[in-house]
Amino acid sequence: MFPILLLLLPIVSALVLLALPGSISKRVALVGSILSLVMVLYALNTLRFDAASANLVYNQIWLSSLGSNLSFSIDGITMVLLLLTNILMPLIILSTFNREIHKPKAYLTFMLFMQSALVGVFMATDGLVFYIFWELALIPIYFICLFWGGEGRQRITFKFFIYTLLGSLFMLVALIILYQHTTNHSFAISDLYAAGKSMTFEQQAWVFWFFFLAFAIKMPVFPFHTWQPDTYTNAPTQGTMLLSGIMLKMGTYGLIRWLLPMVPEAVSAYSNTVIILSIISVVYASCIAIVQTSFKRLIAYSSIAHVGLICAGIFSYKAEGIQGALVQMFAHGVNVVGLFFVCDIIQRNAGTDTIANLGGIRSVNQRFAFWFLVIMLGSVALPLTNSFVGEFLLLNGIYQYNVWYAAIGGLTIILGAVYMFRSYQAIMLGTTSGNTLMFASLKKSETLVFVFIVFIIMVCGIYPKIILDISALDVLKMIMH
Amino acid sequence: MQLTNRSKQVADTKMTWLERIYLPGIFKGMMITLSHAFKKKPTIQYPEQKRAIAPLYRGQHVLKRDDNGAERCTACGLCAVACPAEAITMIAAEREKGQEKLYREEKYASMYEINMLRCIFCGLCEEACPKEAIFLTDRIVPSTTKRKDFIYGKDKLVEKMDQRIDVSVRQTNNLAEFKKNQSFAHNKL
Amino acid sequence: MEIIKGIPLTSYILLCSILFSIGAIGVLYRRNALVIFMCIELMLNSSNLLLVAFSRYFSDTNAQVFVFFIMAVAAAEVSVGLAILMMVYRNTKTTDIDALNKLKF
Amino acid sequence: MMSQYLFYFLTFVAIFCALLVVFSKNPIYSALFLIVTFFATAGHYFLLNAQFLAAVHVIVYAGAIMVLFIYVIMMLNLNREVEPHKSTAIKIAATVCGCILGLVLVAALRETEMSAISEYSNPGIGLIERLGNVLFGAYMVPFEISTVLFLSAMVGAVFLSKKSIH
Amino acid sequence: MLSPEIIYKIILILAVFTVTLVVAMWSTYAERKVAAVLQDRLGPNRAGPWGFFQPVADGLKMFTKEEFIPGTADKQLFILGPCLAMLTALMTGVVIPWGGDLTFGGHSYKLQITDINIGILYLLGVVSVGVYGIMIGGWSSNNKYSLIGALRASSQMISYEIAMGLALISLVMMTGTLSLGEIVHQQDAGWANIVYQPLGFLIFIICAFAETNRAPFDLPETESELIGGYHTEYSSMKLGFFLFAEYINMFISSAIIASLYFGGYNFPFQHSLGLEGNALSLVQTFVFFCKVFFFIFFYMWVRWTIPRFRYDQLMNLGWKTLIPLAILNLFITGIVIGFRNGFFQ
Amino acid sequence: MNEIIIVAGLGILTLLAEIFNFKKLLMPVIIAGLGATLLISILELQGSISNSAMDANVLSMLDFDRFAKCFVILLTVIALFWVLINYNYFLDESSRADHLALILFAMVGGYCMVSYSNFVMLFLGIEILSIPMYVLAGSKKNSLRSNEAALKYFLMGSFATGVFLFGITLIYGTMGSFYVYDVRAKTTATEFALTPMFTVGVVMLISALSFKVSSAPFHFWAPDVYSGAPTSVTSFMATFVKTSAIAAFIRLFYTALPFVPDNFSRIFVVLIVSSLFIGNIIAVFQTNAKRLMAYSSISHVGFMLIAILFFTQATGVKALYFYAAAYSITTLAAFMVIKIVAEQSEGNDNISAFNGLVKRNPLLAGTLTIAMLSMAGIPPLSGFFAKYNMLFIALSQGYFWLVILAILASLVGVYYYFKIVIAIFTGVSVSTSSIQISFAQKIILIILTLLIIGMGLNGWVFEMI
Repeated sequence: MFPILLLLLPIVSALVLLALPGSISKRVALVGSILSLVMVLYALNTLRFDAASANLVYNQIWLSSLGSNLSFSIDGITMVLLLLTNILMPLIILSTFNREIHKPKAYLTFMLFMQSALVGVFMATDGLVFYIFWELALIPIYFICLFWGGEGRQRITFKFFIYTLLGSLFMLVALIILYQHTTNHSFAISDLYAAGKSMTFEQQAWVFWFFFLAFAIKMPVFPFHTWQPDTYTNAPTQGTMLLSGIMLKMGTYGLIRWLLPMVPEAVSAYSNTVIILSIISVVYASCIAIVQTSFKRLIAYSSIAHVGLICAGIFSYKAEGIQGALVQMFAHGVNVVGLFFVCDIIQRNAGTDTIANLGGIRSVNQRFAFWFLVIMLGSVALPLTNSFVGEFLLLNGIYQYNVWYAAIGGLTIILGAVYMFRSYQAIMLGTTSGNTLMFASLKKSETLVFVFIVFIIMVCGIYPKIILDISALDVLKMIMH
Repeated sequence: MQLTNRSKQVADTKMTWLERIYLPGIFKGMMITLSHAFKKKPTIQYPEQKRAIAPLYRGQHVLKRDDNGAERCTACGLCAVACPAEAITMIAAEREKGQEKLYREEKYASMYEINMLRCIFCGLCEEACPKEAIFLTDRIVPSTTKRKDFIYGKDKLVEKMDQRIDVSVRQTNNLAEFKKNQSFAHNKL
Repeated sequence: MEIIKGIPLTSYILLCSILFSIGAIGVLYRRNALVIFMCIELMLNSSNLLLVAFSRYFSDTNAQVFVFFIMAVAAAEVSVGLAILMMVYRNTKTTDIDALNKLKF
Repeated sequence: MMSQYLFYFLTFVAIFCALLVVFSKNPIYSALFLIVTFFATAGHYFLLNAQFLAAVHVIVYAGAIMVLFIYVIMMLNLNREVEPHKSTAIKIAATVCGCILGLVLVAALRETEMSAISEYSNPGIGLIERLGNVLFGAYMVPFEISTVLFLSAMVGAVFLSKKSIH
Repeated sequence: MLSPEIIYKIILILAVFTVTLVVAMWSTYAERKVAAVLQDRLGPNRAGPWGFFQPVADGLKMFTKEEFIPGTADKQLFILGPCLAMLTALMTGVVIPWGGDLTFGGHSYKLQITDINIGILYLLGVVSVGVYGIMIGGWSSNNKYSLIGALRASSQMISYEIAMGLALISLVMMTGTLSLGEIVHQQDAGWANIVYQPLGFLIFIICAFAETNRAPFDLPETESELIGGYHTEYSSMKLGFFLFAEYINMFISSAIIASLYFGGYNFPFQHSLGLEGNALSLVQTFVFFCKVFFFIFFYMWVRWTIPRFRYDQLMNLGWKTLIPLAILNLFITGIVIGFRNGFFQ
Repeated sequence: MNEIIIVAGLGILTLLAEIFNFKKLLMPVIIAGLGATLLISILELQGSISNSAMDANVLSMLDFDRFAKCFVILLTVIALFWVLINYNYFLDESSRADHLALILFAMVGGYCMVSYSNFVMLFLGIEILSIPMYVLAGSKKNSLRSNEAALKYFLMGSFATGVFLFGITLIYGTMGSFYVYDVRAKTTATEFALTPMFTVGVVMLISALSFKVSSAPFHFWAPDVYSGAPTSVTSFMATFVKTSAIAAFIRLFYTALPFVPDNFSRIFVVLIVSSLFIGNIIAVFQTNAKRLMAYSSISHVGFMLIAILFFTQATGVKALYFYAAAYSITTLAAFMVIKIVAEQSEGNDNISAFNGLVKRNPLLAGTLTIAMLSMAGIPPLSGFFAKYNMLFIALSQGYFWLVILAILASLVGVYYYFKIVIAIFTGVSVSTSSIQISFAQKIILIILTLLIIGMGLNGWVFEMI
């Protein structure tokens, strides 16, 4: 019931939006996304009190010849991501208010389609359906980047597309291999789990690496990250938000749902490698972030660092690690959207995001400086912000796996603080430059976005249990399994 | 204006089916040709049979002698001038003493040639001749295989005394009268 | 004619193989579209001959009927092929296939 | 005995003329040698007791196909000069390729043992009665369908030769 | 080694060869004579009585004339052309039954060189090859008139071969055999095939005219348009070969027409004459030649009656009239045979 | 058999239309006839009506089994769409009756090729299909490119026919029969051993048929012919002809030589891999849309040939059928757009002609984009499922590295498909005038788009065969 509603609601609102005149399309999209959010909250309520409710599962016979059914279900882990998606969507749509956007109808339609696809990815419990939604999510964002992106967008978006498609094709191979080992020729996730376990180590290894390639590219993890900074920089703000806030989580979610339980032997054999890669990506991205001159690029690299840590935490295969990963996914989603929104405002008002050319915004627009500060603090995992909980749990998980990894991974907090504070300092403090002199005051809708983001940052930081509780049970179940 | 009724009025009507398949027409045509097979053949077997020729038939030339056997031609060249095909050439010479028997006038043609391949037998030479020396006869120029054989010199043209050629048909009074009234270029001099 | 007793089938197979190869060489060697086409006919002909030989040695009529069809098809192909050639010649005034280079990538 | 000599003679003629087809400079010589090759093949058909096919072969190939060829050659007035000089490298390459093909074929088929040769039981298979029965019996469908082939070839040839109206 | 059979065959071949040549030779005489007669003339009458040795004189003239090959001609093919024309012309006579059986010393000999079971196909094959002589001759002369003549000849022959073949197929359907001997033999008992196949005969004879390049289908060699068509450049013996081949073709096609449609050597009431054996055969052969000579005469008769076609008319006649008619004839024949065999009951 | 009779009859009717001058009625009649053919073949498939005249003589030549019936339906659908798409083409063309008749006759060939049970019919089918195609490739008589396409296609096609015949001859020489089930019985018998003659024959057959399906390394003709021929004809070649050829190819192994794919798998693998790579990599450098489609079709053939490795199980045939259907519909849609666009820009069919198409006509742009995405194999479009099935087959046969290569190749493919997509959306068009299309064209475009999207999401095409 819920799954199909969540899938269809954005599409319905997109169709409504297409039918109505362009002047009110932003509002229609906002209403649609809020409706989805309400739906998710309702589903969350259901999950809380009746986890076995039939409403959380949807199963429809589909391609019986291929052994694939349209099956979706919502459990705790999924719920976290659904929540993230549906909370962020209204914010992202809200961030388009007061913006001149070329062909807003098409823009918003693509975003709503994107939302539907993302929700599908998080809910799918059928291999083929998962794959299809996984790819489907790529199309709208590709077009968003292609139409509304910056200079040289053809090449950059194409690189992004090819990268992700390469990964996902390998994932398809992995899925097919798994499928062929199922006893009853089915793509149902439970059957795939069973099949994965029944395979020899070598086969598992192939499947592992194929899956990992897809997820690693999506997240991205070093050395598959080269598409990311360019794309983030080049995409329109909302596109970047979608990419970094939600789409990136497809990779990490995939690790939790589709990789770890699927091929346990291979996971235990290769988790060390993966964690090392993740740690490298943490340190590497942080270091590069420090030397960035563009603020947007800086955020992009910081995102790599954060995701690296999440990945490492997941592969520690500890409840803490995975829980931490989930919380951090949520937190990072919110924070990074906030940061990109900040970046967008700076870019719009100052006409540049080169750190060196900015400065002294605080003296022009104090409110903005405040919102930025809070979000930045959340991003550097200050206690009482959402990230703190996540990073703490992640490091805890990694620590249980290997002390040294945790120690090196912990550097991210310091390095993150370095580049974040430095950039804050350079942008907001100091003397105003020609670019920042005329910094406009925030619009109502912008303030609204900041209020929400900061609210979430604070709530989750102070009372993380609301997130942790959603997934705790399912994570434990997974670990125990 | 229709003078005879031999011409057939052609009607450009659409052909009937029978006409369009042509077979009856072909059959009719075949019958016509076949019927000709049984008609009398108008062929004349030439060397044996000869066709009656017109009285004024213009054949091979002759250079006449007078009754004394002297050549009438005085090599005035009028025939050569008159000849539209330029078939006649001659060389004149003075009559020597003692040649009075041979040549009627003081001047005579020491060489006189007619190229029979060029000659069109129009008879203008005959008309032009003031001395009544050249005549066309009813003889036929025989065929040979060499070109030079067609260039008739005096040996062939001048009549032999023992075989005089009768040109009386050409010397009718009418003709004489006609010639007399002709205004020749030399008469005017 | 008692050919079947004097000549082994292999001889025919070899003869046809050679004829076929000569045809193939011609197709590769020549540039004149007409001659290439003739060499293709030679190739068809070699398989015809081989089929007839097989038919004789197997006492099977089917192969001969097949040859009949091949001939029919060859005739049809020739008519179309020569029409194409004439059309090309009308436009290019040559039958040299190297002259046809409008389509290159 | 006689037929063996005939076989070798015809084989020699066929191969020799086939080579000349390829290597004659003038297309019309190629065509004429091809005709001779066809006649040699027809001779082989006679040796193999396929009289009907032999006659049809002469009528179709020599009588129709090659006439068309020569007709076209004449119409296009293709003389020796028309064929441009081709680089020897390509020629050698083509010859080598073809020879390799021939070698492979010969090598592969040289050892062929016909295990299932039925007895020389049916001398009449090449007769027109037999062929007719088979053609209008078992091969009725292809016979009918080949009319479509002819129709399309006819329409196609006419279509291509027609002057386009513009 | 040489069995009487083979000796007989050799003799027969030589005889047929000689007869063919002789007939062809005197056909040239006949042509002139017939032309003359139809045009109210006398025709040749100098060489021998009624000019009977005119062909000999002509032949001598041909032999003694200057041998000339144009400088731009393709030498080999220039020579090959007339040879091929002559060769194919002479090849046809092999399958024609010239008369009934002869009996010598208990052996029965057929007056037919070979009665192959695909006689008609053989005829078609040879006829279809016959065009090469003209094509090669015309092309190798390197003269545009010759080339046009050759092109005309080939397209004309190809076009009319189809109708001819279709007309023959009707006949073959009716008789059920491809052997000429058999076809002629069948006409012994019943009517001549012309009675059953009038349309087929008409088509066949028209096509035969076209195939032999005789008037009114003599477009390949029209004097007034193409000087001499494919043989413009030819002289002396090679020209003689071309002309000779044409007359041989005429003779052979007359023989074929006579055999296929007019009962061959059979004649009405032949068995009521009281003749037997060799005598009958000889009479039959005589009758056959009479028929043949009639058709040769017919050829000439037509030539001097009907004017030449225009080229488009020729093609229209071939493709738009004769072929559909031949197919119609085929169709009718098929239906009639079907009725006779009870297919429709 | 009914279908063959109807379509051949329609062809003759078309010729008669030229003579008796009822050209106006022609197109509706043809469309109705093809519709009737489709209906009949569907009814036959369901068993509602029996196939006419199926006596032993017919069955030994044409066997309308389920495979054949399904492919006949597919071919008819393709032809129907093709005729609808090119409706205008036939109204403008002066010799449209000839074109239509040739197309219809070619269809007869296609039907023979999917239903043969005797090598004679395979041979005749190929020729009946090829000869009209040779002609149609050259149907722009004054265009040098079209001429060249026709001549190349013809020469190489006849060469392939020669090879094909020699192959059949050699197979006949070892098997003693042209009847495919006889051959099958002999080749599957226990005492059967591969003789050199048979091997050579099979290799020749495979090469010739590879030529007909334009799989590398026998693909040389395809790009030239595709780009030289008129666009309508190219679309027919890329869909109908290709489908028939590939069906004939697999039917050969399905019926006559089932053991060949196992024993000759290396050959097929070479064909597949080279098609995938040559097709995709050369396509990257193309600037002409039709040429690009030609190379893309080569790569798709590479994918389709994968089915041959695994045809013994029903999945192989199913996958091929689905691939052929998806590919054909997608290609038809793509060519329809290419044709309309090229007509609007003075016959320019380079990729640059598509610059900014989205502004000139969003429907065309959308259809072409969907088609390109489908060809690139993006889910959930039908092209994805088609490729998915093929990869699935290859994996189940253990051709692991083949799958990897296929994936790499199709990634390269994504590049050039997206080149067009990028041109459509971000290119700066030379002409800003919008492209007008008729209502009927809109309907067809929408139907095709829906088919491309919907075919994969619904299993019935896959399950049909």
